[in-house]
Amino acid sequence: MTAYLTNLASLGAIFCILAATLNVAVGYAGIFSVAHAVFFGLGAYAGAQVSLLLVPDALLAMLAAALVSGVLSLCLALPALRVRGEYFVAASLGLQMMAVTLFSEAKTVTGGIGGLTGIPGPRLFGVEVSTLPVALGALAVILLATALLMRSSFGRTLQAIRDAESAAEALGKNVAAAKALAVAFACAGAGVAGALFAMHMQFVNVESFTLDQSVLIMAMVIIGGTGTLWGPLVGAVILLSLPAGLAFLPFIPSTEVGAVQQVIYGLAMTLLMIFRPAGLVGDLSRGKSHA
Amino acid sequence: MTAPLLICEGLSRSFGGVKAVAGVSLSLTAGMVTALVGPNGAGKTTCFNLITGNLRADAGKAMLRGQSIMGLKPHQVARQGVARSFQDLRLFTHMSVRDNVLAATETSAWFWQPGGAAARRAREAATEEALARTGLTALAEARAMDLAYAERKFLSMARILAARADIWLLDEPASGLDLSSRRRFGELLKEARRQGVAICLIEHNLDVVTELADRIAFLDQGKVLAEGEPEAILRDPKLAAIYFGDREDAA
Amino acid sequence: MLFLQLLLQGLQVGALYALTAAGFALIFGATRIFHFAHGSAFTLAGYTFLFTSQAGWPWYLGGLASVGVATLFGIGIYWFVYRPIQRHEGSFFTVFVAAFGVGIVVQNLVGMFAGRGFASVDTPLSRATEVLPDVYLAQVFWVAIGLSLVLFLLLTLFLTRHHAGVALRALHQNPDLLRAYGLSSTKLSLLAFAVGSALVAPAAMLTAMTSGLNEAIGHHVMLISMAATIVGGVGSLRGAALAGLMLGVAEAVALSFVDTQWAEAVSFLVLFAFIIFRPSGIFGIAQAR
Amino acid sequence: MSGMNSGRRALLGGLAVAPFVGSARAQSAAPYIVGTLFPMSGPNAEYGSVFTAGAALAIQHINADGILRRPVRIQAEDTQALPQQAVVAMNKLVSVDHAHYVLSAFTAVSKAVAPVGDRARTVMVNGGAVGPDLSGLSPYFWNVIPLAHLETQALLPFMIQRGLKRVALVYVDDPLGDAILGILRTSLPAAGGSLVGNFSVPRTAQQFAPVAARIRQTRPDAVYIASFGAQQSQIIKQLRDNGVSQPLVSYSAMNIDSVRNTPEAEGLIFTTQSTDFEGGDAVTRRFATDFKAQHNADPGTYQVNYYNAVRLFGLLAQSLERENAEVNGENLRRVLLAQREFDLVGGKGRFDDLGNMSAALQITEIRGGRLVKIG
Repeated sequence: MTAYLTNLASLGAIFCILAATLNVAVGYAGIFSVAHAVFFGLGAYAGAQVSLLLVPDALLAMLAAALVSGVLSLCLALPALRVRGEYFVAASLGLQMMAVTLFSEAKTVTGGIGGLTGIPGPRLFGVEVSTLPVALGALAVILLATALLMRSSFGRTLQAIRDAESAAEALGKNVAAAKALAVAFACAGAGVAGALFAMHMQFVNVESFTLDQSVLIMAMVIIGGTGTLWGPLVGAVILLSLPAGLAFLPFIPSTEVGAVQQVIYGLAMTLLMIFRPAGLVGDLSRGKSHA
Repeated sequence: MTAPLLICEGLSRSFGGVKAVAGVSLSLTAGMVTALVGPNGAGKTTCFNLITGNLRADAGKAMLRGQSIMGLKPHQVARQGVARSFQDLRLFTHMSVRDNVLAATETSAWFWQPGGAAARRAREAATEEALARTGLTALAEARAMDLAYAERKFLSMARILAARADIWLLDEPASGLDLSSRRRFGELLKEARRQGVAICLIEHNLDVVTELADRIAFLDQGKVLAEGEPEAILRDPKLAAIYFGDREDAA
Repeated sequence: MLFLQLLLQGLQVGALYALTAAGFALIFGATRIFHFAHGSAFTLAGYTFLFTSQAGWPWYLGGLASVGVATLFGIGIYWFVYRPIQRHEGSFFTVFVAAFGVGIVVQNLVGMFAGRGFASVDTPLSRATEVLPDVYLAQVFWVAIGLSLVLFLLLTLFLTRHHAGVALRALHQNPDLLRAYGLSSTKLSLLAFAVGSALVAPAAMLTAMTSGLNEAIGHHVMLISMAATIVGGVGSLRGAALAGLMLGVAEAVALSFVDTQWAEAVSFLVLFAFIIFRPSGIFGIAQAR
Repeated sequence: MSGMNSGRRALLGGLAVAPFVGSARAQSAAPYIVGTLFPMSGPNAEYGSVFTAGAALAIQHINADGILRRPVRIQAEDTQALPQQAVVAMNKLVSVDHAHYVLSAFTAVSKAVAPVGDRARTVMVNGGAVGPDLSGLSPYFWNVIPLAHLETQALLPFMIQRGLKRVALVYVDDPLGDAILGILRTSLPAAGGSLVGNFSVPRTAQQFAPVAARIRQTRPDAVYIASFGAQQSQIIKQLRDNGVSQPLVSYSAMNIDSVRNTPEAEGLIFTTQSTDFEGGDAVTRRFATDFKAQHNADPGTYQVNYYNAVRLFGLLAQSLERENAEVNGENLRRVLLAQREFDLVGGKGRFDDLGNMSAALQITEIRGGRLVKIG
């Protein structure tokens, strides 16, 4: 039982990191990315390769993953600076689809669909550790950084850009730089989550980094509540425990459990947007359109 | 008379064959209020957009303290000391009043602002001062979207005050204000003028113009038709005909 | 010859893309709703056609049923999902998430009730014969091209001649014009959703006959329609249709230059390039910013 | 469509077993848990129903025969054929349900869960995936299905003999496809044929008409299809629709309803394990008869494999119960390696040191929606 719970908790922490970092882009900077799984994947591959080729050190793997994802986040920052709204969502969708093809084809780095196996578990300074404390530590650091940043001038800048980009510009804010930084921060965080994921699963393949995964992460943020510190975490925990919770409902035929679960989370997304667009934690005014 | 802070010469811009601004020349001097007056669609806001870099000019130039600001991005122009307001305000609606103003004092997009604690205290002081001057101190924690109309207008002014710019471009800052608010707004403007800010405002209310403006530039169809003392311009029957021709609510 | 073959195949697929894209563009142009559940209308229409033909209905009745289901879905989603969201000024992202949720629900319900996996309508129309040395063409090619042309002609006539069509075009640009026509914007939005969704039905039927259906097919349709709308230039129906055609051709013709596994990425590469370098699209005037 | 129907029937069958299990549980000790890691939703859900049907029948037989002191019960976990879900599910099976035996499927899923089962020393048995990299994943990871390289090897002599020397390959870009590509590249020329073209397609691809055009260009004698799931029928139909009239050949993944029911699949040749349901031994006949009675359809290879996987558990656990040893991974493995040979559906199944079962292969052709043995 404990192993099962530890495993779930580790995955939970990893997805909390993903949701929390995506929230920086979506909730604070108004950059609605549907490509978060791409950077999750980049981090996972980077972390896995560091562990496989160099040393299986968790910190090093996370650092490398954050670097790789952060730097390549430029692919996302570029359209974010050019277009907004629906166009940007479309661009990030395009990026997501292309990335999946690339992940499948760049077999020397990613192992393609076959994936990378035998990734060593996490170690800290040569000592084997469980993923959970490392993941919780990373989550805490990222949450703290997010909370501090969002309360700082940088957070104000992002929110100002989200609410009224032209006014922020007119007050001397370098919108391009701020957006690029926000995207880099969010993607680097996704990279850290990726490295943890790779070390925890000891196996990664492209199927964990598809559009469905991106949508799941996005649903976590939305259902929990954008632009709040805790909302995304609530969303992540709810969506991750949904399958386990449904498994205990006896009247659902076991062959349909997966579909029922998908229907529930689809319905939850739709109904929430109709009746409580701010999410479960967010305040109600936040769902309204940003000028 | 001191040298003008901002000089525009022959600014032009057309949209799909229509000349929105056709060769506008304008100069703004420290401690002077210039009003841009003219019927709707005369190109007043476009002029602002050309100066601030929100639009590229087809021709002409704009010099700030002798340096060209053509081709600069909006935030770069802003950092040179040009602050502007928008007709539709564009407040940071989900942020508190204080954060709206504080954001105006911070120009670095990096994770932190330069200058350390001393600079931070200075920004906070500027914020509190701007809030006090606009009468918003009591509302500092309220969210911008929850403010009343007049309070929003003053918040827009507070952002400009806090930005410490020496050129203000104000797009209909007094429109829709009741009499007492308008008076307070007038005081704000006069004080800024005393401190040597060069102000340019787009205004439809001729009472406000007469009360506050030192000079008037009359725009129609993208051109400056006349420029000079308010009394002289407003007394010109030809301009009045143009001005009132398609507007009845101006008075 | 390979090039000609690929070009023809690209045209056939592209004609279907054009139809779905035109529907998407019509809805977006008139209502400003980025209808991410557009693919669901396609799925539902396709499966309706499949079931009716399995039940032995003649094709025209099945086709009618399929158009009806798509139209009802379009009207339903506007009335029950988009309109309530728009009433409380939901941002575009709220709309996007809600639509995506609908897409997931439809996909899984179809999977539960219609079975998962591949299904197709068996017809001799899709069997290709050699028309030129080494160039194979099925009758369905002519059906696809002909049907698309006829539907576009009808759509163009409707949008330029019929007063409701004209109003539809004007809906976004000039709401004042609506009052002159005595139409409410809600009614027009419903009309846009009805017409736009009905347009996917023929494409869904032809897909059921050619490449076949599965419950997840709506996903791909939605992505392509969206890509075509943006590449074509938002607000331009012609642009969307042309871009849809172009994407179909690009996917096929790309195979004479690149390996087969890259074909799918081609559309998205085109989309991405357009967003970065020409966000207003081919025919677009309105800039995204 | 009928794949779905048989799935639903399998489900009903499973429910029918449940009361029996419940009463048995009341009488004796807690049941043995056989966990399943099958896709029950998503694009590969068809397989999940098929696999479950085989395993459920075996459990029914074991419980009815009373060969074990404790009843056996299925604990189904949905993986959607995705590795991440699979690892969560495997962890649940191992540490919450304390599964004694886990049935796995799909290459990526199997590779992902293998480390978890290895750590927990829980036996995992694959009867569906044929990726060659599944061999030797862990001492506790066994295969009751001949892996793909064996199948492809078995097909080559037949093809050469039929004069199908120029072969074009359409393959999904995964380890399975890569393995088949590798074999065709090396063994085909050695056997006297040649690989005239290879076309990899993404898993999610829907349009194969352009691929068909490329294939026609290579003027092959036959086209080998190495895909799985819903995509297979789409490939077959679109190749046929677009002027590829050459024989289509493939491997055992084609043995599902949706393929058999695709009219264009007529004449498709593929390898499967050879199972003689009419003649043969008692185990096989009983399986075939009862399966037909329950599902009103002939059993397929996968049902055989997962029946065998569960039956293997029954036999191994029986031995352990006799010697009063605990039924756990280590002991199961010990007995497997000690006995090596078991009476399974289709005849004797032999296991090698790595836990891979070898089985006789046959070549079948689809004629009128049914499999006909042709070699």
